[in-house]
Amino acid sequence: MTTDEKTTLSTLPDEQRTPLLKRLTGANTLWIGLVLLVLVATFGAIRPDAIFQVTTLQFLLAETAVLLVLSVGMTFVIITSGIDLSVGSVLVFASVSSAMAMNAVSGGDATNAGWGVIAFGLLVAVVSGAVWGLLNGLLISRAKIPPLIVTLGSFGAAQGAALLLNNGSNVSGIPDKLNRTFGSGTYLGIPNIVIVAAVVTALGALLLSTTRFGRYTYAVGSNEEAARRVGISVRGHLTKVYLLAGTLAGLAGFMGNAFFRVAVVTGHETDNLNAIAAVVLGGTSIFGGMGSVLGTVFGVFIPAVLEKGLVIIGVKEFWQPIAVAIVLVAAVWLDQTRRRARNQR
Amino acid sequence: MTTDEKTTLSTLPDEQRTPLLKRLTGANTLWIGLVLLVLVATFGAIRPDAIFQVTTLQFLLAETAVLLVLSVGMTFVIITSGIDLSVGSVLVFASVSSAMAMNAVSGGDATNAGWGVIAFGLLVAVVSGAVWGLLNGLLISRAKIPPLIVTLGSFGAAQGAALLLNNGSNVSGIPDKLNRTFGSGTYLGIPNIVIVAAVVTALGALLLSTTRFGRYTYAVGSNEEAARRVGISVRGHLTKVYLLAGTLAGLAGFMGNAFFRVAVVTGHETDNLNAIAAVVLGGTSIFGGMGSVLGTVFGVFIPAVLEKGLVIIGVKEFWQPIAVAIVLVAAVWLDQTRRRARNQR
Amino acid sequence: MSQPLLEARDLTKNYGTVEALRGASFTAYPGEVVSLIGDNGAGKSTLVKCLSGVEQPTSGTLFFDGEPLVLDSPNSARDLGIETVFQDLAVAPDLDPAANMFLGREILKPGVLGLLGVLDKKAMRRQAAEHFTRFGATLQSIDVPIAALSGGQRQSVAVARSVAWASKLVFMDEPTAALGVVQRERVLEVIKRVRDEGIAVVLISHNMPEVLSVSDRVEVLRLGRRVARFKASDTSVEELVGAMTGALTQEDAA
Amino acid sequence: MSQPLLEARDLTKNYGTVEALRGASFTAYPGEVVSLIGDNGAGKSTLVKCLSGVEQPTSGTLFFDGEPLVLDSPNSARDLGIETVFQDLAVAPDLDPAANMFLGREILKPGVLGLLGVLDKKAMRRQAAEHFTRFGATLQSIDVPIAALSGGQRQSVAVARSVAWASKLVFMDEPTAALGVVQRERVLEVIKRVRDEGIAVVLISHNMPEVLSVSDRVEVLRLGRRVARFKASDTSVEELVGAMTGALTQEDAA
Amino acid sequence: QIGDSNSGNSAANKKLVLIPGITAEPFYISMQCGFEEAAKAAGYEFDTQAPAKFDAAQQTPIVTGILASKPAAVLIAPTDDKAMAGPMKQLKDAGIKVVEVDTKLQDTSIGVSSISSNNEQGGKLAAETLNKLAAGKSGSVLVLNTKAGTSTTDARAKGFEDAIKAYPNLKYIGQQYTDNEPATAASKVTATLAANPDLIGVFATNLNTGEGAATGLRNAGKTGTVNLVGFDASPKQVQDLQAGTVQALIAQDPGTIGKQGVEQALAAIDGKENKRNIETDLVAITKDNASANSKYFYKQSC
Ligand SMILES: Nc1ncnc2c1ncn2[C@@H]1O[C@H](COP(=O)(O)OP(=O)(O)OP(=O)(O)O)[C@@H](O)[C@H]1O
Ligand SMILES: Nc1ncnc2c1ncn2[C@@H]1O[C@H](COP(=O)(O)OP(=O)(O)OP(=O)(O)O)[C@@H](O)[C@H]1O
Ligand SMILES: [Mg+2]
Ligand SMILES: [Mg+2]
Repeated sequence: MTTDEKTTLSTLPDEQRTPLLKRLTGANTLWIGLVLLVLVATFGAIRPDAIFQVTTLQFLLAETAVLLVLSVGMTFVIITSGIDLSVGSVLVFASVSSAMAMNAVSGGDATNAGWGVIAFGLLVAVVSGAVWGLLNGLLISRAKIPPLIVTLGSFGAAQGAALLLNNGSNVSGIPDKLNRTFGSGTYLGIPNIVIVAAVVTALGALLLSTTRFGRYTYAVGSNEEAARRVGISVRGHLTKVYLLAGTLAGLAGFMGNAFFRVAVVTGHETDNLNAIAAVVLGGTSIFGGMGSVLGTVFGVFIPAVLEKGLVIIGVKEFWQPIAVAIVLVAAVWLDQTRRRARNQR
Repeated sequence: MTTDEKTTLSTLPDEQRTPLLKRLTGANTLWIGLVLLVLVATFGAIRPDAIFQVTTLQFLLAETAVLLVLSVGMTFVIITSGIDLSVGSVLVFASVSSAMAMNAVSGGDATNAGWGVIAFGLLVAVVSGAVWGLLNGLLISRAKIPPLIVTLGSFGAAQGAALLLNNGSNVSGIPDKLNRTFGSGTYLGIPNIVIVAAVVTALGALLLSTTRFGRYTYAVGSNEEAARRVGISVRGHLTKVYLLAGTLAGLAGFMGNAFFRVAVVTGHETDNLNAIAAVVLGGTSIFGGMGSVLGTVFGVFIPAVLEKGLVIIGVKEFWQPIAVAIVLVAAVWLDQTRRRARNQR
Repeated sequence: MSQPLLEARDLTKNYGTVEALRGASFTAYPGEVVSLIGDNGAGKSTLVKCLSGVEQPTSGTLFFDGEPLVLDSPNSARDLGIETVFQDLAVAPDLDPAANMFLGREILKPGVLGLLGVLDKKAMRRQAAEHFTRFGATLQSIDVPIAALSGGQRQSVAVARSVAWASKLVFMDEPTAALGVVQRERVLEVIKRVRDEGIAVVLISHNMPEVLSVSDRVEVLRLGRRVARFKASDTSVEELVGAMTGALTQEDAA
Repeated sequence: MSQPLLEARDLTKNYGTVEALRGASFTAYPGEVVSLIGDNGAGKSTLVKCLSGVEQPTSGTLFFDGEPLVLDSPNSARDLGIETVFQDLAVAPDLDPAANMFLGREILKPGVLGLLGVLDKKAMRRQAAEHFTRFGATLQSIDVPIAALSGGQRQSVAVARSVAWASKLVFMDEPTAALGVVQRERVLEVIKRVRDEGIAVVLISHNMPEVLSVSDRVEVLRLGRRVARFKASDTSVEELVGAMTGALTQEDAA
Repeated sequence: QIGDSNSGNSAANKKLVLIPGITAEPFYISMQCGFEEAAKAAGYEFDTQAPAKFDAAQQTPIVTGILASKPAAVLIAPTDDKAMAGPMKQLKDAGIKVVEVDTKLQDTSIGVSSISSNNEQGGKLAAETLNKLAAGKSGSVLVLNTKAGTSTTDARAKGFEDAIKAYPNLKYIGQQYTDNEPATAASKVTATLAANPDLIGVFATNLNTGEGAATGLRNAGKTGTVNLVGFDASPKQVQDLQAGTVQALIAQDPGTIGKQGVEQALAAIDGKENKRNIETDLVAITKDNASANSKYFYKQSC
């Protein structure tokens, strides 16, 4: 779809292959990336002093890191033509259980705990996320229950479980060390939490686009029956994909603890829709089989930039959701129209 | 799929056709209906005094009426393989604009207004719902933007617009007459609001299963390209389906006003997921092409009965979402397994 | 010959960088069976899609009964009396065969119910059954969704549908590819009968004996261009294969 | 004859109330081409699905190399060296031809990258191109998703795939239905070559001359039951058609 | 640390920003009215930016966004007493004066002043009021709460729970969460009525739960029989009180909170001394004392 020359298979020289860079930044995400640029430029033109500040960028990135990690997992899920509504609740569960675990091993209050306790907390967060992901995956792939129902179920169940854990209260006592280094520390001006999110995203992008795991993800979403018939273990693969999404939600919960210094039991109810919107905005089809992590990155940042920009330029609050809605729809419209034009030229 | 005899087309006598009743209550919704019965029986066994009260049933029905109306529209949308995330916000918008319109024509307070004002309020609610539905439909069918994005956009926009209308406050001044008759009145013991919801549901079921409109709905969801090629105006039909969903959301907003005696500007954020869950629980595929309104009715009542029953039998608060999740997943699992067994027998 | 019923001149169709048609022309006269043949990927299906309003050609002109024509949707083709059996069949897999047969042409109940759009399912099922029988298609159950039919059964439904509604022209893109011996004979018979009713039939097929036996004329497409035209009675399998593979070209065909 | 490679006895398969197979038997010997023929809806594709692990028969027994066998997934068939071209092709429409060709058999990069599961896309593309050429399939661009290919091109990919991986037995469910004249010849040649390598080929086709020209034996299915078996050299088109339509039955065939 | 490159110079502009805990709540709208009036009077520009949910993750980007536009002072109702400390500290470090309104952080070093009414006290007041309304009759009482983990409403519920124990005739049967949906509130009330026919009192911890509870009781024909105590005093709630749908309201004084917030902010900007903690009034309004307490009624719009 992106080559410029016509070739017959039999005479195809390897050199005519589209170069990696072109494929990565490929035309499928070009337009949505441009929308992001235009947004930044527009806000920048209105309030250059406030927008083009290092700190504004730092905050924007740091505040978006958690959603980005969730959305990377969601990209895989949606490419398999599935959906995961549970990510927000799983995040909350992981965050609460990790905070409680850290407190428990520090005798009730982990505020002054060291790296050992922190590592243990990370482990607990990731494992509890993984367990929910595995549960989702098994119910979807083995019991063949539609992903929407399974993850809507675990959405409620994980939230209920998180509330049960600490009887409905937020958990404090997050190690100061964790917050100072990982939560609000920076490296060369880049918040550490953003570095983690960027590494996760890059690994996710590579996993999806260069490995067998990624290839199977596309295949399962494109035609599950075909994948099964060629001998791909569709069940196993789906389980792994939901496991991945759950694990990343667990990691995101830990990141949230580090950033906020508290495990919050409320909130995150709309994380699922936000992540799904980011993925779809990034050009991934809800019907599976195609999509990219790079697109998701743009899809995460467009609403984030928009919301921040609207606050900065002082748009009246009730107008903000309306403005976001208009830009969302317009961005996808532009993207779709350009793609169609390219294919029909 | 549901006939008992093997027939060759050429020799098919009309009498061998599956009877209407069998098709309506057909095997596809049988199991999920049974789940509902089992639920009622279980709760009834635990607290017969509280469950088998006329009033308990009345309340249950009345409180579920609004969601039922939303879900009927959602059934059509999902059968076209679309999705409508905006129904809750559209409901709020319609409810606010209708209440404000009634107040406006009654000189600021419609509490003592008569039938004329009430009829006007109904009109405003339905029309404002229809306008949002039309907007959704046009963006989806003409501009070819994925339904998820369009309706996520109007989800935000309708909410923002509702907040703008009355500066973020609930609107009071709902006519007493409206509340007394329609909101809390009964006819032969059945709440009037339930009668309206039942009529809407019955009409929806007939529209879907017996008319050309319903047939096109299935066709578009089953294979949009095929529908287009046989000359069905897919764009027009999709527009109508979202228009229908919007209109019903508008009606639901009016019902809410009558029931609560106030137009609430917050809340209804999870109506979309609740309606989608009801539709999917009722056996409609999220990928379109099949489903039924009867299934949706069961899908609406299973969680409703469950939530009410859990409160009545006194299950501890945080366990409730977990119990709901388990029953949801188990119900669909049972349904799927039975269907597969039937097909493979 | 008389005036062409449908004529296409110099159609091109690009999909991104792929050129599916590169200046293809095509002519169909009323009351004839014209076969459109060509190698895999020659552009036959793309041409049919352009001529039935499903795709818009990138450039080129169409004439119908001598008048210039723009086919901007399948509906415009349908209104002209053109029906098509697509190679991918384009059926609604979740609907049953009768529903597919009558899709877009539903029979409504008489009277008020009909005005309300209520379907007469019984009548449709009965009529569909009659049609299918004509094509030798036997189904074990008529209530199953079309996705559960065998490949040949599905194709019979699509062919029956197109023949039932066409009044001027039928495109048939490999209508017999999945059919059994009996069903294939029936379809070829029906093609001839339809032709005798004055309707033009455009047949696409890779089966050369079949092409020669049923058609009046043959047009050959190669690499998105018309490269040869034959009278069926004057040609042979060898000549057709030569034209398709490029071993033989007619100067004046394009 | 030698011991059968694959034998099925009295398979039944019900879909709800539809009986697709009603006690079908089937035998394939190593190194032979056996054609499986029958009317539309006779149950050929269903039988192939049961024999390649895609569907589980409702009842009946299978033997492979004389041993009883349960095929509970396509994977078990694959592990036995069985490959299949399905009638509906079963490709992943969003993946390109090379990716489809190597699906489930990906080539990994050498060294550490390979251990991490990194694909060697270049190698796969090159090898796929070679395979396609063998079948005379020419694609304008190899980068397009398979959904954008013509019907024949898609079929060539599916056939190339099955032949590349089979080591014991290939099922081909109407592999030539959408192919052009040239491509069809190539596939028939390949079938013969594969047979000569000792691999059994099961061919399903509605084209009787093709069946007679390429196969060693023919088995006939009718209404879900085997009704006749022939040596290809001893039979004729008329006899085969008679068996398919029920005009002729062999007592001992079931 | 994030934000380190932020220059600490105080902004020279004359702008005040209010960040409520959630958008579209009469309580915060009334606070906004007091805030705007006072800011206008002082010749300051003003802006209000609220999160869509009472949620730290949604309030944080707003705080840091406001940070970029550098107003002179920010009045904020932190949605979490810990999680909001980080972002609010950024405000302080950038030289922006921070005044806590309605809720406050555990960390008292960030805000220059905290103006709030004690929510736990409000719950206690509700319990007392309910006891008075019950007038010695005995029966079950229910708390309808919004969402688990919402600091303000949880404090109200806790205050109620602690205080209700003092009245042996009132049997506390626990709280039910409603997700802030009136429909859920209505359903939980009718369900509770079915299970506990002796229900005599309901405490609804905020506006939406109150609306739902009123609907549920009305449908059950229990309006007035079951005493409903609501929280806050929006015009609709006052109307319901007068109509007898609701028997009592626990009202705060948001307008005054907003006004005093501006006063404290201005004091801090001008380098004057701040009052660190200001507690505003809480009153229980019943039909009988309504007219006397009309100054506590909330405003719909300014
Ligand atoms: N949607 C599309 N996107 C990109 N390329 C396409 C698309 N549709 C068709 N093509 C290309 O156009 C060419 C012509 O395809 P077409 O389907 O018209 O061939 P055909 O003559 O019908 O072949 P066959 O005999 O195999 O059916 C092929 O090379 C095909 O890959
Ligand atoms: N999933 C299914 N559900 C219900 N019926 C089915 C299903 N699959 C096949 N059938 C029925 O089983 C019978 C045999 O189908 P099958 O596809 O095996 O036929 P076939 O011999 O391959 O025919 P063809 O030559 O047309 O490909 C048909 O009547 C078909 O309708
Ligand atoms: Mg074709
Ligand atoms: Mg078949």
